[in-house]
Amino acid sequence: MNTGWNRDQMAARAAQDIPDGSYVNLGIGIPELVAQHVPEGCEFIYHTENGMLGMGPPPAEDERDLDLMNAGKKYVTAMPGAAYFHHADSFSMIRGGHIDVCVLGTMQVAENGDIANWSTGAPGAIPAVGGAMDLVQGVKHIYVITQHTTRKGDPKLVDRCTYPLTGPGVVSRIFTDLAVVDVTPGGFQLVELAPGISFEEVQAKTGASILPLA
Amino acid sequence: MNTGWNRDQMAARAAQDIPDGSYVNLGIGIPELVAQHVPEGCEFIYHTENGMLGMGPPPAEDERDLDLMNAGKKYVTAMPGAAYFHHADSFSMIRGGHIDVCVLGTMQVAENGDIANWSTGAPGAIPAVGGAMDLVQGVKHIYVITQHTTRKGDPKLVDRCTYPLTGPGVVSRIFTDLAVVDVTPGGFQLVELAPGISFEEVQAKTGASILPLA
Amino acid sequence: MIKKKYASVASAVADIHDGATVMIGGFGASGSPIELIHALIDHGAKDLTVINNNTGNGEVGLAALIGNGQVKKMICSFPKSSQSRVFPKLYQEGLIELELVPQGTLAERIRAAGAGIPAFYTPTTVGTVLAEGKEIRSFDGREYVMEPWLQADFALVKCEMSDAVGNLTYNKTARNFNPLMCMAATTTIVQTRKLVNAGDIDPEHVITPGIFVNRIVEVPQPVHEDILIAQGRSYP
Amino acid sequence: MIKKKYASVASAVADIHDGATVMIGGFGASGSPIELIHALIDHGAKDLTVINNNTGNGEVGLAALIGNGQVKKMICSFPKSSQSRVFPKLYQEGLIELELVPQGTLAERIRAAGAGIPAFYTPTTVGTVLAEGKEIRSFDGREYVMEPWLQADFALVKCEMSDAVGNLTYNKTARNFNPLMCMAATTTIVQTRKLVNAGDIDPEHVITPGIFVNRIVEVPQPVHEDILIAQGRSYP
Repeated sequence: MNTGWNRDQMAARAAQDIPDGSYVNLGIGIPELVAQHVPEGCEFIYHTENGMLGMGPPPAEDERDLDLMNAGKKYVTAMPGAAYFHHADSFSMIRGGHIDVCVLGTMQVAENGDIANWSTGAPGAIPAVGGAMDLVQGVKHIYVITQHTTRKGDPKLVDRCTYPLTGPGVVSRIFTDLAVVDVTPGGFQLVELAPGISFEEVQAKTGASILPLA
Repeated sequence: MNTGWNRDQMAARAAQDIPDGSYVNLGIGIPELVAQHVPEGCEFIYHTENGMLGMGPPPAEDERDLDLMNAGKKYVTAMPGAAYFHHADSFSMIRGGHIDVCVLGTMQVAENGDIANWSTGAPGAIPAVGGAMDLVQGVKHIYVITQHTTRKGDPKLVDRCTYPLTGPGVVSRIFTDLAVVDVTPGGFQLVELAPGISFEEVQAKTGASILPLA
Repeated sequence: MIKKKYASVASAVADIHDGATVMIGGFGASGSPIELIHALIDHGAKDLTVINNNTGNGEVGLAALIGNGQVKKMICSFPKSSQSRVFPKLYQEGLIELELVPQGTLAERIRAAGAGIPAFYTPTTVGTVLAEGKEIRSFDGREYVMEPWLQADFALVKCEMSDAVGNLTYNKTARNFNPLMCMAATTTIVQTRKLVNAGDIDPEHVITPGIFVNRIVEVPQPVHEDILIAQGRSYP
Repeated sequence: MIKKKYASVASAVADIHDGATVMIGGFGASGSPIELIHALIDHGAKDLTVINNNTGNGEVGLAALIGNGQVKKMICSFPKSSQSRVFPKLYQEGLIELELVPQGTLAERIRAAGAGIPAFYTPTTVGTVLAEGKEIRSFDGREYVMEPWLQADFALVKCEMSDAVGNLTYNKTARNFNPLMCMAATTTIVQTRKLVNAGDIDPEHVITPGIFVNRIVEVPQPVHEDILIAQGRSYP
């Protein structure tokens, strides 16, 4: 029985919507898998906040370079045509609107495009924001990849975020295990259902109204 | 008969007051001569606004590199330990307070440290400021080298500048053909007389009161 | 695939529209993209606002573009020089506008556009006529002027070497404003003396990362403004 | 003459005073000047305000400096990680202050200090709790937050190669915040893997020009935080 998309399928579906030749920044988690599903004939150039364009796949363990990491502090490699630069230049790329697409995971995303993915706001929790607020404000297109609900079954696509925002009104498209959903001026708009998933199921698991396919 | 300092002597006198190891920016005209009078045992590193530290003397005519110029658009050379950088980095050095000494020519300098060296303000004149306003606001110590009076005999050291200012209250020391003069909270203060020059002559040729040597 | 290479300077500048704001790299003759400028003269776009440190020399390059009546307004720090005659004449006849910007503020405003910073504060021009009409604000007891970013539709840039994805290196002081302008324009058009494969430039030596470059034209033997002027040349 | 070389990490950090603000380069383990940090632990200066992207890992380097009770306040973007235990414990016990700054704003505030810009505007944090209490201003219909520069008394920096006048190069992504911090501190202290003569680094390849560097110590075989942690090491 088909029950929607798995993590790799979600990443592959998101990769399909990234234009050929794009400069792309991938968040930690499922978004990282996008790099393994680049459509044939397409080329993306990956940016990592800590100062590199042209990031390549992880090295074999015995070929690690301790000075070559990504923003998630994982060891990576450099593709032909890579470039290194310092943090202000790196965030000029982000904040100056030069990165085409950023794919992020999230805790919540709202029908008005608000995203909350940096803090639960719980008392005593240690806040840590990294580059998330820079990315959502600066990158041209913010895509989200996320399970449609939390492990407890609560909707992650909501009418308004209850967690502290990372940025307001910034998300354009959401890829979940159940569907592809756009953020439009009219709210959530269904773009595509995962195989075997009904609109009714998606709506039932979403914390806001979704406009069906026309 | 000794009648003060000539251009080279003025430059040599100024060079004596630049601490060993300083990063120095030299304006066009007499200030350029400072580079030829570095005191023995001293080393200055020259900055030119168009993107170079470690500027060396002009090349022989047949050894010119068309891509190696200074801010005055003259051909120069690079010393061992030179570095090239773009204009924003170059002016970060200036505006961020990293250059130790800037030696400038001037049209007028006032007893309160105001300097006017970019425009006569005459109607129809084409204004051109270059990096002058950046230098006077950013460099730690602004020195002026200038003839004490104009060719017509008007004082260039004045109580208040009549030409449009380059910057207010920025000059610390002035080297002329007649004397070395400091700008102090109490106004012009004589530091040294050129050989054969009397305090009375300096005062007579200055458009403001000068405090004599104690 | 990343395809930034253009076959000719003419094709690379073909969509520069009348009324466009165009940044042109270089400091005087050094780093000036003469071939791209001459292509823009051939192309004929007019009512341009041009951002450059100067206003050109002789009757080639930027001076020729101005002399051809294509420039409505210059934004620069130093519009006159010993060999600059075209701009001064038009300016004194009231036929071209001038926005005079101190050189460091010009560089920083261009970088700010590239970095997504709409405005910043600087002490440069405080207490001068160039600060008139601008917002003055005090931080820690010192006064500063607020300056806005400076964006452009196109940048014309000269570099020494480009790889296929647009990573650039420059030659000596010909670097100057070029890397900043790459960051600040919607469309950055580069003429490179040498075009190489991706991977042929050490990633540590890249000055302008390819993300800031849209179009690359190889111009293997660029002319130099000083040489043209010494030869008494004019353009077209 | 230009004399920037120091004989030891101990002598290079000897005048860091209690209460000083200290920038420390690196992004996680990458580019972290461990030997200089350990020298600062030996030196013992306390009540420090430390600026770094993170708060260290394990019980070496920055984490050890914090664990040794020398740090009053951290300014960083990401104070927790899988191997970060020292800071979280002190923070939750109320024994250390935290100023949380988005990574791009942190980088830009440091650069602003180096460039003489007391404040600038950015859209980052608009509409979030991190913008609370900050000035919001509209430019062309979009809202921005005003952010101040971030200056320091000292910067501790790690580089790959330095020449005698302090021109620096870095290795890959170990570059990160290091060049910015060189610009922003009153006194910049650098540990270099290799110290060479002036002229041995191509002027085109210099990342940090020597004007931003005050002290250089050669540390030919620097330890790496990840290796120390894998070995279960702690400091002192």
